[in-house]
Amino acid sequence: MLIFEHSLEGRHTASQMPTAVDGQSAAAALEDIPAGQLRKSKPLLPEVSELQAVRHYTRLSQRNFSIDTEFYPLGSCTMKYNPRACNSLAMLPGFLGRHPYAPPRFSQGFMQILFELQEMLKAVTGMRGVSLTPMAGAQGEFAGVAMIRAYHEARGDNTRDEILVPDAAHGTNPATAIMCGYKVREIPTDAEGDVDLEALRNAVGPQTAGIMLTNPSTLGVFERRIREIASIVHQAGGLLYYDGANLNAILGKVRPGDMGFDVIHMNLHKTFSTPHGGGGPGSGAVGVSERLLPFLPVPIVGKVNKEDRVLTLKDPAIAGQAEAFRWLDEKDLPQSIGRLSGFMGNAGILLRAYIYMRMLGRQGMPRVADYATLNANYLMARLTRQGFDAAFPKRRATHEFILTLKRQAKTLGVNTMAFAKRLLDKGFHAPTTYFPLLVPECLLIEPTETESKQELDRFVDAMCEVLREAEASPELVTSAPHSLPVRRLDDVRAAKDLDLTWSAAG
Amino acid sequence: MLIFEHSLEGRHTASQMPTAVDGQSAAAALEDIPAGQLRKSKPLLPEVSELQAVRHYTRLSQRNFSIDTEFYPLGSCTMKYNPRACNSLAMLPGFLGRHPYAPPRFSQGFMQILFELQEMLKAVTGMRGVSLTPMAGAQGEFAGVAMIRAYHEARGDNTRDEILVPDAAHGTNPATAIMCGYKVREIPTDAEGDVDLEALRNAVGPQTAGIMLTNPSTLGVFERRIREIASIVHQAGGLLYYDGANLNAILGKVRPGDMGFDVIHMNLHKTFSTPHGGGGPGSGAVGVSERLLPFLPVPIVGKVNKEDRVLTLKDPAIAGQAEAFRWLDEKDLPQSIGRLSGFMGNAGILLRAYIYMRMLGRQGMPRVADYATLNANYLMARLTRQGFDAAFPKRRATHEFILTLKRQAKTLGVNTMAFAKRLLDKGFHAPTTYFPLLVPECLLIEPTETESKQELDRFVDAMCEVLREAEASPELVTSAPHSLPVRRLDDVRAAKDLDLTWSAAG
Amino acid sequence: MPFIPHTENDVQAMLAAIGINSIDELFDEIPGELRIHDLPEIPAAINEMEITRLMYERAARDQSPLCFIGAGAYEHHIPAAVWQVATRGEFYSSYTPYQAEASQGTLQLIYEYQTMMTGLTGMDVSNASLYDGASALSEAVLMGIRANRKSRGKRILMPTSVNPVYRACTHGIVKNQGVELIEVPYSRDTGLTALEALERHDGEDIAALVVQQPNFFGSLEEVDALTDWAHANNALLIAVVNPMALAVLKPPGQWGGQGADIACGDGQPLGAPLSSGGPYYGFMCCKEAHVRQMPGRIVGRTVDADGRQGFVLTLQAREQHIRRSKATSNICTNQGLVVTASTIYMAIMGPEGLFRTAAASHANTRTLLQRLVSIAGVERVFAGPFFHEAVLRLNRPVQDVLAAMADEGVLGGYALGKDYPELGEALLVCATETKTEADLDRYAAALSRALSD
Amino acid sequence: MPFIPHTENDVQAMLAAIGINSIDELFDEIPGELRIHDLPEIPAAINEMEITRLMYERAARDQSPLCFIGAGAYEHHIPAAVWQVATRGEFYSSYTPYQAEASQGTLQLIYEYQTMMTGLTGMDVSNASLYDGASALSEAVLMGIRANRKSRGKRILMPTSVNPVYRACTHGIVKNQGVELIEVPYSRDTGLTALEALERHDGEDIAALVVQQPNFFGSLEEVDALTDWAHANNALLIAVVNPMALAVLKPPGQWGGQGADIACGDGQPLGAPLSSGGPYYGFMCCKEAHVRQMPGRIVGRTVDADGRQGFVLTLQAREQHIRRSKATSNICTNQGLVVTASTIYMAIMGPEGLFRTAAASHANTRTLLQRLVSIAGVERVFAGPFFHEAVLRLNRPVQDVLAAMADEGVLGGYALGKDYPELGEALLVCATETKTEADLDRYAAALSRALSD
Ligand SMILES: Cc1ncc(COP(=O)(O)O)c(C=O)c1O
Ligand SMILES: Cc1ncc(COP(=O)(O)O)c(C=O)c1O
Repeated sequence: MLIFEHSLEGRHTASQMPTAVDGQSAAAALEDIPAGQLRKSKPLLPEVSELQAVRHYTRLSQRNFSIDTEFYPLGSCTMKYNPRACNSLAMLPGFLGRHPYAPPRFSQGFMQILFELQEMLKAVTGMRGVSLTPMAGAQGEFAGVAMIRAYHEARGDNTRDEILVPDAAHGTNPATAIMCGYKVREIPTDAEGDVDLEALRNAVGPQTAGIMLTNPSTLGVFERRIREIASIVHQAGGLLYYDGANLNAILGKVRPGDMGFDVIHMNLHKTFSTPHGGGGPGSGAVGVSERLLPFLPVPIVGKVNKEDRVLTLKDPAIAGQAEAFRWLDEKDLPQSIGRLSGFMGNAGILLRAYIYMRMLGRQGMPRVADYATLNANYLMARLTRQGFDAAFPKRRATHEFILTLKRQAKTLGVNTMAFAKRLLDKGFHAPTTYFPLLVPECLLIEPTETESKQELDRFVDAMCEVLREAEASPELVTSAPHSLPVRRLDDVRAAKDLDLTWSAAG
Repeated sequence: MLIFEHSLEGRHTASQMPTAVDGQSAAAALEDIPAGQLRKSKPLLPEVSELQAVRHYTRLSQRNFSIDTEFYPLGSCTMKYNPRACNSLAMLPGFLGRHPYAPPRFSQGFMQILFELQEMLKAVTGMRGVSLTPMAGAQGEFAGVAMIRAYHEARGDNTRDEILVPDAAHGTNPATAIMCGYKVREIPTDAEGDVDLEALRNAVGPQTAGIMLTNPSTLGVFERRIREIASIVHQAGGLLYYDGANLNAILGKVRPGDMGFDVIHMNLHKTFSTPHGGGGPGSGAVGVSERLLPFLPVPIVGKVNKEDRVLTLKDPAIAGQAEAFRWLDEKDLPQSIGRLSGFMGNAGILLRAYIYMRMLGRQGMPRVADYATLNANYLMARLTRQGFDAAFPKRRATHEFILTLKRQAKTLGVNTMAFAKRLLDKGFHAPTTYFPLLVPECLLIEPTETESKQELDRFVDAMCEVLREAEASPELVTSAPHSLPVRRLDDVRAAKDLDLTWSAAG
Repeated sequence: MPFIPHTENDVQAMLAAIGINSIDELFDEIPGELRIHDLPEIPAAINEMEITRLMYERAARDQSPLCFIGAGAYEHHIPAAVWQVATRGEFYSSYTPYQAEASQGTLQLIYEYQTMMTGLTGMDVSNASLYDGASALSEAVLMGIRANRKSRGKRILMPTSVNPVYRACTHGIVKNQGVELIEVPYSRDTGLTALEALERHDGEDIAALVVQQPNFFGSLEEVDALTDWAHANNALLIAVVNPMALAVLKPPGQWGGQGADIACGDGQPLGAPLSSGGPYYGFMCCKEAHVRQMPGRIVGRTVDADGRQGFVLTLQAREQHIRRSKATSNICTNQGLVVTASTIYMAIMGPEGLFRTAAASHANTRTLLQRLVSIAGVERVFAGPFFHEAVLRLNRPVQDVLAAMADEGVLGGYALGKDYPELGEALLVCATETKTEADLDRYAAALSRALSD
Repeated sequence: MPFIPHTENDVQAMLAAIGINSIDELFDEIPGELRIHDLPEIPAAINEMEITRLMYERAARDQSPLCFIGAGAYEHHIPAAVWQVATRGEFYSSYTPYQAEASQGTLQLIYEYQTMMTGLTGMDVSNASLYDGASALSEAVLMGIRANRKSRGKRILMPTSVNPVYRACTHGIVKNQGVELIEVPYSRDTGLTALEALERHDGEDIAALVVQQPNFFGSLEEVDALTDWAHANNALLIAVVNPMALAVLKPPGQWGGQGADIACGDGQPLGAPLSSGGPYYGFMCCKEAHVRQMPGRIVGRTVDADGRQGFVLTLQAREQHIRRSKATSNICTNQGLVVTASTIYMAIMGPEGLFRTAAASHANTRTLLQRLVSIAGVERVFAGPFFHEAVLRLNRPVQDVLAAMADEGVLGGYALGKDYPELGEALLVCATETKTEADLDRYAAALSRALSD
């Protein structure tokens, strides 16, 4: 049932009605607003009791797979455990109640957290400056490419109108380049999963604004010739953009800044375990090298001394200073690409990332990469031994790896989609399917470091079971799922007979 | 899977390990304790990660029916909506962190709440004094009967050794009388569900310490001749005990104090909507008439003036006094039956009841009784019209009522148990079954005021469906449930082959 | 090892299965000279007990002043049930619902959300959220340019009565695509977008006109006239609205003769705590005809193999993961969890709850204004109708006054001087339904003292 | 109408179905003279927003002093996950699991809990909880009398080193059944139950001996000798234990030659917040032979119709709802939700977490004691081993010292004067793992100042 089907004209939750104004005088409260400005009929919203709402949404929630209930090896998404303390501490009343425009005297506790977060993110990425304001990976990408553009423009270098993007790149990369007013040129991948250097050399030129790379790439392998790529692009006058979605794989092992990247975004909702929340919110904090510092989006938290001079961590004086934090804005960074949000981004998500990072600490960061990588390689080893085909069998897996079911699709008529749906029946969320596009019938599998060997072994068992089923009774697999609240849903009909809102008429 | 089956030697959740002492020095931390006092091997506790624990218990939770997910018309249990605000506000850090022995200067906020709760409970029950310390209904009963005993003893009236209990009474009533050292004499019920007055008259005498009554009774009817009962028992020198489990039915309509009861317990976890929590905790606050005041269990919150004189609400001076609250203990009430718990009872539950009562307010209290009673009578009317037999068809239902499936059990071979299990398949928690014992094959149905007519109608539909199934294919019903995580469980085997703890051996 | 469940035995068995001797070997494809072996700047790990105490201290340090600032973020009561249900693990820790059959909870909820938002805005369709109100406006501008078949240019009329941060943010985002934002001034008397100023653009090629209602000053724009002007000039009308206000104000779908074409705004007032500015969410609704130009996720109802109702992400051919460089936007992750909370909020509050909340907020602000204008040195800046927020002018420097009030624990409002210097010592004030009589008194007393010092 | 979902139409339709005209008619069986029509003493309803503000104010009024009181309730860190999972609606708002098939979540959890408690105590079986530690002891005493076939009397030996409130509570509960609690004094040197005193009862008919470990002073009783004495004298041994202490101390099941017969105590240290004294829970474990004498719910594992594992309430023939006046106890509702939280707590902490928590608490208390005894006028009262709590004697009135420390926001401990006047100015002090070095310093400094004033 839909919540609207529980609705009944005239019902409301009395304990939630505000005090000042009762039913009658609500109209009186609006008497100074001209009738022509007022709403004539009440909006279509459900009229239910609080119990009905709680019951409805509690039951709905049970129709979701989630990390808290299932193994969720969705490649490129880093579905690791979201520590519950991150949630409860970020939701302390003091944090929730703070207005974004509260003056600094009521904000030092909050701002100190953001400042420390900025510093920690600089340290793990090897960048010189960080802005926390982008609200998801894609907005971080936008900020990054916009900074590249601002950089070229600031130098009067106005001919550069092209961003290079490997064919394996995530869809947000080309889409971002377009949003920033660039053209996109795709660079092919070689047989081992690395960028085709020959092709890259041919592609760069005075029109090259930059390149967007993910490393490890979305193919689940580390781009080994990254320094060469960097020098090719830099020599052509372009800048290097790092898509940080896969940072989990290299945390504490190697830093984008050291690889030669000029600008990066991080997906705090992946690497730093803020929740995905059924689609968001995330945070796409950006980091930059020295030359892009002036262009960072605002606001940023700065540490200032008594004379309001902004201090940096490198500043020898900083230790002795009474701590005070304030927002750095367009006045402090006149070349900034500006603001990306109404206030300062997804503050509550930043708190969660901070809490998580403090609990990881210096020792915990590289362990994330260690065990994420161990889990992926273990799964790859076991699954290939069980008869699955790895897309890049000669490579190390990073924190994720790709299987291709091309063979099975051909011989058994069971494609990746069917395979994925059948895994749901076994109580496992499916890996990412059909991405990256260049590997046919692929499953991108990312177990994350927070899953145990025992869980991985159960997953291997389930994969093998599905494979055996695909061999013995393929229709069982192609008609999956069978044990979920609904069976296979008709996507085509959804897109054809658009039904995007409920109405009483039906 | 059991949590122990996820366990692995040597695993632990690092972020939860305390600071001061690491693995090695933990042993050192204990060096002053003689070896003979120390544990030799580690206890059998699961060794899992935080994610494993969260996932395991989140999934387990989904295997429960609950108010938040299903209609739960469990008679005598008042399964009404537990407002979520009661939970979050009772769990504010300030309340959770308060040590029970925190001195009054750090306790005035908390104690004011308890004091106001005492006063509100006095008002709704018509009693003269209240103690909040009993931790559930049964402990309230104990406190009540112990006060009856203390009262007789204080008067030197030592021959009274018998408590009267109607045959319809809840099991805790006779069990409590025994715990208080009394004998139990059962009083029969007449055909209309009232206490058999003739039998009562014959039963009372100088041996009568008191009578325990529930009104409305557990038969779902109001005991109409309560004043007569009161005078019979009082004239015999006995006192009247009120089992407040059914207070929901009469809130703001009639008060136990006015009916002539000397002592009552309330189930705050029923009437005042503190959660049942899968079995508890509850609160069985007790109220007493003037003559039992000296015997109330301690501690109680008192309001005192500057000279530490305890004020009562009736005290004309109270309004002008600077408020101060302190615990009244054995010193203040030297005849008290004493303490029932280590501290002061289920404080956190009392906070929830207070919050709920404040949101109901003066106007909301009688509405609870109004709509609880309306819902029960509506269900009774609809179900009897659909062919079900009410146990007391000529009586008004109170907040609950009884159906008997005696006829169906005989003609169809489908007993109440089977009927109840089949209702689970339809997504409804079953009503109370086989209680009270004197009505054969009974269902005690209590919808509560927080359920909508629409939900009740769906329940009627489900009841009728099961009835039709019982007629058409009784084995479908007798073998229910079919759609739950387990099918019918073998109780007999459970009691015979006791398996009360898990062990690795299996 | 925080959050890592492996025992030493596990690690050994796993290394053996992979055929290596140490975890470090797994990183042997990384050029050695790039490897790092320590992160000296990162503090040592602290445990949950320690971070808990630290966060309590930091949160407490910022106190809880009594807040009369609005300016785009509004303090409303949020029923306790909202976030308790929204943060259930199944909502909190799931991903974007790509696997529809395993995500019916989130998908059905979004479908319900879409219905509610179209109910509030009077529009045909809604997406499943964008980042926030400001970035939603930039997306609306880009969408308006795509959707307006009659306009060939990229010129947008942007009144200065629109939230200045929204304007700045939109500028920053759309300028790279050569979009031109043309300012339309407001009337100094009424605070409203001046129709005369608009008429200067009669007949020009304008892709869209943006109208914020209530506008940044809290004043109520003449939305019917503005909408009709836009349509008469072949421009689309982009409405920026406070969704709480829509419980009482005429919805964009009914503005003028044909209604707005796109409505967007910030969903914060509907169940998101102030939370220092986020996470909130941007909402976007439009006419059905434009749905294929809309950015963001959209959920549709369909049927499963047995004909049972079910929900899926639909019209994905608009999105980056399918269309890549030809997508309507680069957005991927949105603000799902806040939408979840917001949907539960709307379900619990219902039309009556929103109506009364909006009405009570308005009444409180009006009452406050009445008290304040009786203080010497305080006057209202704009005549005319407003909704739950308004501009005052003081006879002393606003920053000094605010600082003095802050000493008493009162945040007196938002200083307009930075963005609207022409208004003098102007202060934007808002009192939502959370404010009691005593709170309003406290404000008035603090302001009196600050002005008479 | 708070929490009532009926519309006026609903009410009319329902009245019609019943065949009456007004709700009031439903109460026509209540004698008219008993009816009331108002509750003038009850304040008018306030809404959730108002009660929220009120509760925040009340909670804030009680501040958050730094607490070194133990005395039966101990402040330990509780992982955030514990109560977030325990308060999920499915656990929070379900009843006692009578309908087993619809309650497998709670039932399996209790089965796991029973296993954990037997693991900690070294006993064979556990029930599903009683109210709290004090009332659990009274039930243990009654059970001991039932279970001891060799004793015909109702005499219980109760050392005075047992928590005085537990003793008082037990007395109040069991005296009505004619049970006699005989005091056994403690040694003034060691704080331990004096074996000599016990030997005075050699050969008497004693149903059970109670032993608390650590005892109320924090001192470690000679449990092996006491247990063997009890068994030699045909008495059962009832252990009262702090379950957190059992992570490091010898479990009751291993005391003496045969182990304790019943072990009970308060589960609070395992995941329940201090919360002004409740809700906590009482636990009770015993030897298998006594299981049918145990009060409270018990969960057993069984199979369903298909042979699959499942869980049910079992041995219900002990309980009041079946056996009525012949039940082992009148208990019905127990402390289920706290048990739920506690089970999750134990699962997250595991044996290592409990061990380190216990060890850290002990180390902190020892460190604190070392600092304090170096202050003039402070000395330890008892020699000998203790666990995480100990008694100090001051050279000034304890109440004055505590008041002075409270002025600095430090709760210095529990004053023993009321219960143990013979000990002079004695103070019971505890520093759990929640205390930092700085906290211990703060205590020491506050005490110094209080004593030197
Ligand atoms: C490789 C890659 N890049 C970028 C993104 C975009 O991040 P977001 O979804 O936070 O916008 C994703 C997320 O799915 C990704 O996997
Ligand atoms: C009529 C009646 N009396 C007493 C009780 C005992 O209350 P509690 O379970 O809180 O001990 C109950 C609860 O089931 C009851 O229904």
